[in-house]
Amino acid sequence: MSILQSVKNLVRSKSIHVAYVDVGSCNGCDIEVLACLSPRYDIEQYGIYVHNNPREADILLVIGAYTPGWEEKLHTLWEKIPDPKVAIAVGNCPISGCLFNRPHTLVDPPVSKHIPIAAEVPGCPPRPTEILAAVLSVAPLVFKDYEVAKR
Amino acid sequence: MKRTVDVSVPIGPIHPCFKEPARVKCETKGEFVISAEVELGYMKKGIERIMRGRPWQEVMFLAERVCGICSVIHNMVFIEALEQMSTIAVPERAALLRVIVNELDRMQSHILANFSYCYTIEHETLAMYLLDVREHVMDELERITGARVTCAYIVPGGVRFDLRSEDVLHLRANLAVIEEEVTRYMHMFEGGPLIALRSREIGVLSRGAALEAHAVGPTARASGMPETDRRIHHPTYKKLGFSPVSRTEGDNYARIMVRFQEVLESISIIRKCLDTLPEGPIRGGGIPGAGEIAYSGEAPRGELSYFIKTDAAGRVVDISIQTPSIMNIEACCHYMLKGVSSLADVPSTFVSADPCIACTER
Amino acid sequence: MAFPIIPYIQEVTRLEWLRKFFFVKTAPLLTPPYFRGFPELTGKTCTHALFCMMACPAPGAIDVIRTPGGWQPRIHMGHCIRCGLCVEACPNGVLTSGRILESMFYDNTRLSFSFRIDVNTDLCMGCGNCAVACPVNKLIDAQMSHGGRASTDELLLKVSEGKCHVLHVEKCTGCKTCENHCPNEAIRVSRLLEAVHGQEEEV
Amino acid sequence: MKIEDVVCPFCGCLCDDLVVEVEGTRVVSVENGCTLASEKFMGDHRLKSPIRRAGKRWEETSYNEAIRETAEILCDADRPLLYGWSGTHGEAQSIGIHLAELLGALVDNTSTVCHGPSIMAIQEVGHPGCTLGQVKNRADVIVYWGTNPIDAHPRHMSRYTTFADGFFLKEAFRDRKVIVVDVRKTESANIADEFVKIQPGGDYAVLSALRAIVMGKRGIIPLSVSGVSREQLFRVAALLLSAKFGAIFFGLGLTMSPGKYKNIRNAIELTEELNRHTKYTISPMRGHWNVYGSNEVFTWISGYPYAVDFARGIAFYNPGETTSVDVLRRKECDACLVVASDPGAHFPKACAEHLAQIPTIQIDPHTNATTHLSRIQIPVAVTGIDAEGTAYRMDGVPIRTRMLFKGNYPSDTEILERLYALVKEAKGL
Repeated sequence: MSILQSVKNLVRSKSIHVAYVDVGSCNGCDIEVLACLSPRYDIEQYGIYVHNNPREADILLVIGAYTPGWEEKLHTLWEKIPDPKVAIAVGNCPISGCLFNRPHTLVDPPVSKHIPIAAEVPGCPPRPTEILAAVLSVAPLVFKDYEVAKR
Repeated sequence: MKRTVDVSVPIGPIHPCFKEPARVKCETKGEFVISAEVELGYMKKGIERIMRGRPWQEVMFLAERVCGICSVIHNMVFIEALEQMSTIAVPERAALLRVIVNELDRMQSHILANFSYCYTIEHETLAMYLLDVREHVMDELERITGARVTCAYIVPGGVRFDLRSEDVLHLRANLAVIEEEVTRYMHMFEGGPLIALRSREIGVLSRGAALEAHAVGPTARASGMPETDRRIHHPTYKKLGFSPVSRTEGDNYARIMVRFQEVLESISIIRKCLDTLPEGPIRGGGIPGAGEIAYSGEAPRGELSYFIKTDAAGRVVDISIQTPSIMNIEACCHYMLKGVSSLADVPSTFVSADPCIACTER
Repeated sequence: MAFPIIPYIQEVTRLEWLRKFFFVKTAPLLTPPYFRGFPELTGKTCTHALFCMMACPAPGAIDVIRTPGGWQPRIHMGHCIRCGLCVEACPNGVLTSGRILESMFYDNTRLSFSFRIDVNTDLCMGCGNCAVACPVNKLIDAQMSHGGRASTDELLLKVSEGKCHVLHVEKCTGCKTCENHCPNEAIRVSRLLEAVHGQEEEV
Repeated sequence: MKIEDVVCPFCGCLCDDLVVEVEGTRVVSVENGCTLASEKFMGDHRLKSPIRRAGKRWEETSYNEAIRETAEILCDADRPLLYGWSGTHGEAQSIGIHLAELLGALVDNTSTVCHGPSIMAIQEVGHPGCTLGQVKNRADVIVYWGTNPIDAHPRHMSRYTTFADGFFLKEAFRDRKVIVVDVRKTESANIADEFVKIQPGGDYAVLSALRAIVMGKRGIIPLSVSGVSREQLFRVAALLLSAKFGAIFFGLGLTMSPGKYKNIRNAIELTEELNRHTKYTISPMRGHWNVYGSNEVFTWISGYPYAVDFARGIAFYNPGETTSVDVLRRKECDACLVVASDPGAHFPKACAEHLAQIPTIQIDPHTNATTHLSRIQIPVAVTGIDAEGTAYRMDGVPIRTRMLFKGNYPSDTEILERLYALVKEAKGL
């Protein structure tokens, strides 16, 4: 491993763009993701910028239990994110469907059926600190040795 | 009549300003919006379908998850409907505690709505200030109920946790901080000339239009309809005595200001509750039985109605929920967005009506 | 309005703002003690009363399993919604979450339960999935869990005449295992939960 | 009188733990049995005595008369067909084979319209099977392919697979994973961990895709295979490979859909492929309670499991030529003896029409669709209720069924023995 590569790893892990997509949640997790932006939690102090634009994102926060309306669309969205990329499932809904996963429901959880999920944050909803911790733990892995892996 | 449409601009479903997926399709002529249409269907989970045949204590949690932002009012309306149906009495203390939690929830919802608006008009400083003060409200909510968002606080015949005396001190101290901060931010919003440029006389909803569109909640009250506040019919609120706020401008600015004023009003309601909080039990017991009822309450976004039918074992046989956002979205796209002079104002006008897509689609 | 910059200068020169700007540190992101987290074990002995499974509103969030050290509730992350009802429901205080146990003690509150099991005989195929999976049946008759051979009438659920029959409803703990594993949705457990202010001693 | 450990003579599960209460010659209650078992025991619509067609109506006749007439019809026929055998016990089946040899008849059992293709596939590539006891004690991944056990074998899941605690699985239904593959969402799919919905006729492609994934050729899988997405196939394959011991059960959804025995062959080859990584077994879900037994009895006497033709004096087996549906469709046979089955309800229309034209004799306790096609029906005792005999469970385990009470009906064995004696006499042997 060259020194240049490890410097790149370090620097890139301090600059992460996050997009979030709500595929049918109750909004509870959305507002907890928003709360991460607040000065109390201040996700930007870690170099993580929440910009809801998939085309410049590195990490996709998936919220919600995958409703039929997102059939095809979520996959398209995932394709639009440039490599390297990871998705984090925030809340119970993308992990198991939470309360909505019952007979006669319309949702089709888990989201890992549809796009690859790198990390999961359980909780209904998770605390902002938990979301923060998940993003921070995944952040160094997104770009790690990108050039090597690409080769 | 031939309409000249330059371009049809879709906004969403993934948009930096929208918290939730919705698609606003605007037909424009130049920058001028001729007509707008909202396309939904990204969040449909079929909650009412799941609720049928389930016992009330599972439906209670599902009801909370109709909307995560205003979860307490969903909980409250569902449980109070059951109580009305089975004539379950609520202890005085529990009734006041419910009001406290409900008002805290309303405060955080309104502050969040105003944050979204400020964020949309790119006044990020004020937005972050508001998000910071919202954390104080969330702290209080968490201190009382133990959870930040879906609190599961209200159960038939009472509430789940008592308010301790040391918590009352915390609450009063924090309310003072919140009041001071919110007042300051309200004045900033009121006096900011650049904010006024982006807000005043944009997305005007006249009283007549609000009546036609059946607008509810702050959206209607900003158009001069104070009587839309369902809280004036609620027995506990009646006892506490409060007056609904209203403004007459009907533009984006008025809607945000109404929310600021309602936050302050909520603070005074909570103070009244704390002053008159009697000692006593917080749970009266009682099991919901068979019955059928329509019941409504005032959610942060407007009137929320539940129609419930249960069987003798307390299972929900039939349920339908009417949430406020659907009326406000209607008012927004058919009255407010029509005539918006710049495409840049479309997201901010949409956000100013505080549409909750999760509520609307369920 | 004439000097739109003035409110901003006022804001920036506020004493508290300056103090915050220069001296404030990022608050440590601690989880407050009153937060209802995932239920944790207190170390008290679980008696397999299964009230936690009864109270749980989320599908598949909690089950009680036999471990070498006795019965033990197991919380499934990703299913648990942290409502804390299992903590309140447990008669032995096996689980804890946030301040719930504490406030139950201070507020003198508790939950009381009753159950009703209904079998829709039009839908029931008599497959016996419910009777075999039922943890109460397993305790009463170990043979039952190995293929559904009922050798006693003391069981809670039993298949006879080709339909599932509820023999001893009083033994039900309301854990919903039967309801969750019925392919035809023929069996329904209704749990009548009552939140009461407990004067009487806990049984 | 309460009788314990009664064997249920309905489906291939042969549950042997029923408790039946008998009063005189009536069953009054059935415990532990499913709806199907209960109806089988409690059902009370038996024919009172043998009947024969007289013009446009039925007339009652005696057993002697009916058997004599049957023997005459069979002896007169050039190419008689002896069909059925799945609902009766092994002893009667054995006499049936000998009768066929004596008559130079074609003898076939119901697997010709259900698991015949499975047997052909097994003859080609072998059968990596095991007993249901092994499945119960070891299997941690269960696959139901093209079968709906909740409707057809209600106690299969609770007695042998998903819910029954085994020796190595203490918390069975929590530790076991269930995969259901079907063309529609069945009741069984409601309790499956993974439900794979395939387009009708897509079994072969899906099986091939799974084989490719298990072999490590993930790259060649297209986005969707017969309506199953690539991601789901990967997930199912991972689930299959995660097993310590897996069991695949397949039903008529696999045998009787386009592809026929090639489907089963592919499924068995998938099992073989999986066996390179872990332990897997595959078993058919047999329908009639003793259809497995009829295959066994036919095989040990004639050498072939079904569709055995004795027309040339020796046993001849060629599915497609000697199977009853083909013979009937070609209007070859001129007399038919139906024992303990209901071809009238399950055969193609052309075959049923031909059955109605030729003299058909039915030996069955109840009237059914075949009654309307036949000349004579001889009611018999129901094996497992008022007659005893040996039957084979769907995994090939022989189980002796019991006689619960002494009824007024002769058993299949008695009727067939008398018939055999008469035929022997007529043939002058």
